[in-house]
Amino acid sequence: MANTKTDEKLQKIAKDLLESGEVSLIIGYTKGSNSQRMRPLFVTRTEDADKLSFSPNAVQDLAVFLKKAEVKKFGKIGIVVKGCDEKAVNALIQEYQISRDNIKIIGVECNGVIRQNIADKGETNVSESTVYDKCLICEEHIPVLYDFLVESEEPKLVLSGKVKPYSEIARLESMSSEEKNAFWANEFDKCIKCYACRQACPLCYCSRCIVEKNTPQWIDTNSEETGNAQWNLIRAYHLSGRCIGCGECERACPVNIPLMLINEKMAIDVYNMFGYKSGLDINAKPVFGVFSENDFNDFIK
Amino acid sequence: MARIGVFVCWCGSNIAGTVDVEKVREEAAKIPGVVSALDYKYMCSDPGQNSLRNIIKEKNLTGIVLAACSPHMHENTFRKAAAKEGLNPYFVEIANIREQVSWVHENKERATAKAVDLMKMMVEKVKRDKPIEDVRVPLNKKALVIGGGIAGIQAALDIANGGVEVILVEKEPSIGGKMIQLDETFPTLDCSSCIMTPKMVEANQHPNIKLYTYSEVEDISGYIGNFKIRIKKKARSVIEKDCTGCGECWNACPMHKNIKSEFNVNLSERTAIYVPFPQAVPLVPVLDRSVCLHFKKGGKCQKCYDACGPKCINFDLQDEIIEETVGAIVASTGYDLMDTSMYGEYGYGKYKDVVSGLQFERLLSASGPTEGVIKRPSDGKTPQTIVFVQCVGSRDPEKGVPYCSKVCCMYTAKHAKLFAHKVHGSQSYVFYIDIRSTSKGYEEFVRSTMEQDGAIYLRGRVSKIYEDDGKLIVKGADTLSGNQVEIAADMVVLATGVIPKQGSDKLAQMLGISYDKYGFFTESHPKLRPAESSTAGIFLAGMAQGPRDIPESVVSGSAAASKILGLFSKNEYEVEGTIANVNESTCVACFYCQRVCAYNAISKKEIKDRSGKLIKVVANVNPGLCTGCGACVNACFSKSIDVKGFMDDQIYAEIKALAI
Amino acid sequence: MKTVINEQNRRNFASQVESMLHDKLSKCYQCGKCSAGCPVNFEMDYTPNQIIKMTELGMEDKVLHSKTIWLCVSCNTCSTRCPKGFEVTGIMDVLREIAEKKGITSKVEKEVQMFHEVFLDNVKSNGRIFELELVGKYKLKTRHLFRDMFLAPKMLEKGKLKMHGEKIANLNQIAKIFKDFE
Amino acid sequence: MKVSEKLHEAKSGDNSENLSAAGKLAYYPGCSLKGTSFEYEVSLLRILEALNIEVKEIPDWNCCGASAAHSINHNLAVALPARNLAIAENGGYESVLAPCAACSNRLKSADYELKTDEILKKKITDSIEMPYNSEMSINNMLEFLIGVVGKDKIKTLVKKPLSGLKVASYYGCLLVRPPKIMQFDDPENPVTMDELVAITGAEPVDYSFKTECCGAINSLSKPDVVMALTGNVLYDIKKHGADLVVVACPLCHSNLDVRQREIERKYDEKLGLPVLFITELLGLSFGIDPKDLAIDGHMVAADRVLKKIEELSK
Amino acid sequence: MEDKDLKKENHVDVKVAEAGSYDPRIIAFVCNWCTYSGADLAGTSRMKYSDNVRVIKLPCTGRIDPLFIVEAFKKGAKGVLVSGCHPGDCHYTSGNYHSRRKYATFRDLLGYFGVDLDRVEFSWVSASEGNKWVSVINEFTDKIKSMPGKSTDIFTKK
Repeated sequence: MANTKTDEKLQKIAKDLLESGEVSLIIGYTKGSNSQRMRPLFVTRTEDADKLSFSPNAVQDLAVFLKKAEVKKFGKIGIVVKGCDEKAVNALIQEYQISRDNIKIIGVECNGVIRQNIADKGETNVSESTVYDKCLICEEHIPVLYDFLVESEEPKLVLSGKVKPYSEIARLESMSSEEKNAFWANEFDKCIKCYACRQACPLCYCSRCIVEKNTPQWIDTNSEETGNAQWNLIRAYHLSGRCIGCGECERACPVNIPLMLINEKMAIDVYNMFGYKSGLDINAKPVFGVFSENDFNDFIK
Repeated sequence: MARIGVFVCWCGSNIAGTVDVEKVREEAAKIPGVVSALDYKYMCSDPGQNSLRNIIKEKNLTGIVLAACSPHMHENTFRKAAAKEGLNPYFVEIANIREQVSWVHENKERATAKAVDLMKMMVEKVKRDKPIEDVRVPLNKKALVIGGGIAGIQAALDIANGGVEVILVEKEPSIGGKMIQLDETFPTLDCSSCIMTPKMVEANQHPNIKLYTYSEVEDISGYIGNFKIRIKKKARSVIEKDCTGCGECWNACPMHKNIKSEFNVNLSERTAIYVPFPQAVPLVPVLDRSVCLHFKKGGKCQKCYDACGPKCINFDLQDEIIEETVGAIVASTGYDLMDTSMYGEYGYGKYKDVVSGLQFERLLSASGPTEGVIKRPSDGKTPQTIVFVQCVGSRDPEKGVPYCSKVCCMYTAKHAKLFAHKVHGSQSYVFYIDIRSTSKGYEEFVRSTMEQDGAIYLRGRVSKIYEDDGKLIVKGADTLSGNQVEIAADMVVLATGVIPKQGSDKLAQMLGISYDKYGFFTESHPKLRPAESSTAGIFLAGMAQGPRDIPESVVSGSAAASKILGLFSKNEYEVEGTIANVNESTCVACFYCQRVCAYNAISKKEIKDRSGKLIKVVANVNPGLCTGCGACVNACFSKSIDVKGFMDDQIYAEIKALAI
Repeated sequence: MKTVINEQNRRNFASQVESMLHDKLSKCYQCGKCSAGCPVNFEMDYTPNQIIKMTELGMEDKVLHSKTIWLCVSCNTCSTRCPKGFEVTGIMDVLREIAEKKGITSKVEKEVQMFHEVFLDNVKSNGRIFELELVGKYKLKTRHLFRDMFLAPKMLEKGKLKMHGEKIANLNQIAKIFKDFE
Repeated sequence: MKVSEKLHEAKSGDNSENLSAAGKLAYYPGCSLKGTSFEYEVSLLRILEALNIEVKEIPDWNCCGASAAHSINHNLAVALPARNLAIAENGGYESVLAPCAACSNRLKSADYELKTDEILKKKITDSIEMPYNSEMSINNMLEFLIGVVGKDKIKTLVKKPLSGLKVASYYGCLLVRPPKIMQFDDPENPVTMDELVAITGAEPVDYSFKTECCGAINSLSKPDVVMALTGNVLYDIKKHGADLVVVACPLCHSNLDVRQREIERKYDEKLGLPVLFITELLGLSFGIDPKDLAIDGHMVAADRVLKKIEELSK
Repeated sequence: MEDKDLKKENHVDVKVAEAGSYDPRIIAFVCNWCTYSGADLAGTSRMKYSDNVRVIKLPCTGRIDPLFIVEAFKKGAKGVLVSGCHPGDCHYTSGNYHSRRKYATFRDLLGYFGVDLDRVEFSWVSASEGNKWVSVINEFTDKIKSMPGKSTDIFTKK
């Protein structure tokens, strides 16, 4: 497949950045072995910049690499990000994990990425029924913060409203405690504690995860339902008010636990209670780093 | 291996009446690691403590648990006893089986079961106690006093006389505060300025006191022993060291109309360059640039400069920033009087002859606008009938504040008395709800105002004041006779309530001390630590803490001073060791801990290798500031910070001890 | 004057008033500002603050037979100025309502009470007020036939007194309201 | 900030034409305006006509219960006004003009209780058999003029400024109290009516009894008390040199106007103070014929004042 | 001698639960300054309340990690109470405010995972509110006792 205009723009930006020495590494996408997949590419030499590409198959959130020591050692880094992924960069800046001065954000306009399982079957159209739920509620088709912007050649995503994103949340909320319990017991029963969700998350950057701490043992280590539930609860709790909704955890889960139903529910709660959305402003104080005297108090006697 | 001793106290029948103490002891003995279990009638008694100490020694205990009364009662007692035997005092845990078991439950069986549970929890906790060493912080032996009213001056003088250097910062051009505005003081009727002026002069001349007037504290950082402060010395436009206070400048100032005198509470006027009052300390004028012609009209007027002998007026002087380091601080910022214009029914602001208590004080004062002759503001006539209204703003949750302002009963009695003394044949009426005259000589003072000076007291509030034929008609109630009364007065004095100095909440935030919903600074403990703020090294004095009179303000100033002198009597300050502690190897420097810390106790620490290359940044706890609240622990995702004495694994062990 | 306090009666009465008032009697600290500003205090047998205290003490008879509760003109001066935000006007309404329900007729201020009753009767039968009828019935009931009579001719002349009253169309609705709450 | 400033900040502005054009302005005359205070209604309709504002009478409205209801039957005191409010709300109206101070006071009080007491609301809506959601804005005459119509608009209509005339505004109690329910002007020193007086070109007179009660409801039952109270107000006004009094309440008007002659006799001192409704004063300044404003309906003749106005305007 | 008798008379065997009755364990995490002192006050005032509760003392609500609630459930607690100083009264000025935010969302999450929220209670009890402590404990215990069947949660083995 020939280079698209998007790819050319990306490559030009990357070349310029590397040549001028403004960055020493660029993280981007390149075409995978399978034409329906994109894979991450790490470019340190100008000549490799030509391999950079972008398409609605660029599903992965590359911001996850920013937490890796191997990447950090490059110092100044450029990164290709969609609007959703870019919020992760912002959150990392808010939490002092990277410095704004050390990162060049190459934003790409994105009108939705195709679900990988559908793409694998040959689907190439970006439409309401082929993209992820997160794309249907996306308000950042153009990243909120960028140094360079590459516009999309894809048509805008048309929403008929027929497909209800995360509709399962409302259904779950309306259930009785016992039904919810059963639903999640069933889901967490599948969990094998592989921690792929954690590895794929750009905001799970602790060098020692709470799960690895054993005095006390916060989470039962054996892979059984109760410990699994605890792991999933703590993971969600640690991401509440922080998760930017990239969906990588759910995509990484080998046993298909619908993790985004939890993350998204938390995001809705935090927004309803505190009017805060994660990753939109690098100067904003994280929602759990501040308080208001007028915070929601109804549940306390 | 843990060697724990458990001691079950009977507390006479207080515990033993409801809890089977023997059973608790038996259960304790069964717990692995417990090497000694004992029950005794009164553990806190001397023999009780002695047996505790003996067993620590004999059994070489590594920790002890007392199943006894609340830790708030005797934790310290037992810690001290343990320390005497060389056991780390923090290896003492209390299971509260009195206040939270025997006194609140009735079923013996169940109460005993609960007592056993609580004892088990503490055994598990004490097993996991880590030795805690109290922290020592070096002290800079210099003090800062913020606010130069009577409380601040007293504190500064006491500290200075103790041989410690003091910086006294006052916002206004002169020290003296509200007290210097008063005429005479209750209940002895000493002249306020006669007793205040010498103190002001002493503070100014004391070799250990550095006085900054017309200055404000702009920034404070650091912690006990080591506070860094920035003081803004506002430009006076007068070179202080050259000024003789001769007065030629203010006599020459053409701006002598329409600028209200703050000192005389708007009852007189002042010039643009002025001293607030003749006995001001320092006796150096201030040029008020907001009204000065020189500044308003492009530099043309310089009459004051021309009149000045030593030529010490300098229009170009700039604000100065002074930086100091001190070991302790006294916050004595004083109070304001409430604005009473919210009482539409009283007509303050509408009727000139309705004045506030402080205004009346100025009308009584020989240095006031009428030179001590009582004249009413509207026409300068001497009033024959004055109505005094108490509780204006105070004890009024609807329009004012719910608290009692404490001084109004007494100053109103004083006003009525002085009015009777100054205007013969006059009559005063005082509307009151309750008379609060509880200090030495106060009740006698109020009684004599009624009995000797003829003031008529009516128990009831005033509902409305209006003007009629040059008189102020006061509609009030006398609830004792059950009558509505109307009095035609020449003047009305409202006993205005007190509120904290404007901006005191901002200062409290800067200092990191707590304050109540009105803005009064909160004591560390209202009874037992009344001179301390919630933050170590910062002390409180005067009305900034709440309504109080002059003697109480002086006492509180001295109390703060003695606390500071006590603190400075050692070279180091000891901080309780139950503070937060960072695991640097796992900290990822997200600094949520810093965000939630109310004490600015967490800072960034750079870890470098031997060559000086930065390896990582981690959170660092300042032991002088940390209070051990543990908010940081909850904020940490990777559990890289913990609080000594309440560590996560201890809490987990407690929960586990309760497992069923 | 002496009152023996019967604790049970005291509680019954005070709590009945409090529940109707949605306010607590103990809030009042007897400063007397209500009485000081009351425009009709001069005619009252007990000042408003005394009424509050007497209610708290359970002096039901004295309170419900007092002139005060009927003299109150509901001008709200007391409530507006009360430093504790106590419903002083409200307690007068409550006490009048209790008196009315108990069938207590004020011996000294029966005119006021009758006026209110006649007024409501008038509303009940017309849905609106027919002033001439109201005045007429009131005067018949109080037998103050000639009081204010001198005003009538001029008022009629000016057109202030209408000879015919209006009735509303859906009187049944008004009847229902009265039935529900009377 | 004073209550009055708050009110003006929040509500001042000309919204009347939009509301009027949309047919959203309901009018609740109340019984007095159909009887003893017919002058009030005549004059207010006349000035609204001049302002090009149309209000629609709430269909089949009933008496608000006045003070009789709340005096002896709390539920009735809420239910009677609630029926009117519910009819208006269900009829699609957004705002009610209740020119009678007593009516507006009762409507607002009922509305407040229905808003704050769910149990009571259930009881009342069950009885009136209509839903009510408390979404109506209830305005007394002054609120309506300042808040809905707007001062600027009124100013444009002043054709015949009443300069030289001294006018005392009498507010009485019902307009401003209790403040937490009325949410209108400063309860101790109200100014709204004085502002309207100033717009007419007349000089507002300050005096001490602006909000003292005239005795209102006990007019018939306690005439002696009422005369004492009303007398206080009238003599104070007289002392402060007013030519006339304006009011925005039929009860005040009754006591100040109808009983004035009697008061003069009782206290043996002449008053001769015409008592006009604020709507009448505005009408005069708009140049409307006094007859059209029903000024001749008052007991105290306003002839001398009208003559003075004529002279001043020459 | 007398003391001996007292002991004897009081010597009982510990039997926590009577057969057949539901005797749920309730764990309360409380702050040292307000609620713990409030509970002490209930004691010094000799007020009586339900004995199902076990108190774990922490310095501040700011130290009461929401995850403790889960651990308590795992260890068999049927109800968990978290209690501290009223807003504005925190001994450490803002610990309770920070925690309130966390509890608000954490509580929702628990509910979402199927924990009956009647089992988790939060309250503000000041050092002077011994009576409130008593009523909070009694009401909460009654509530928990009234729902023996609804105590399942995803963290506890069935």
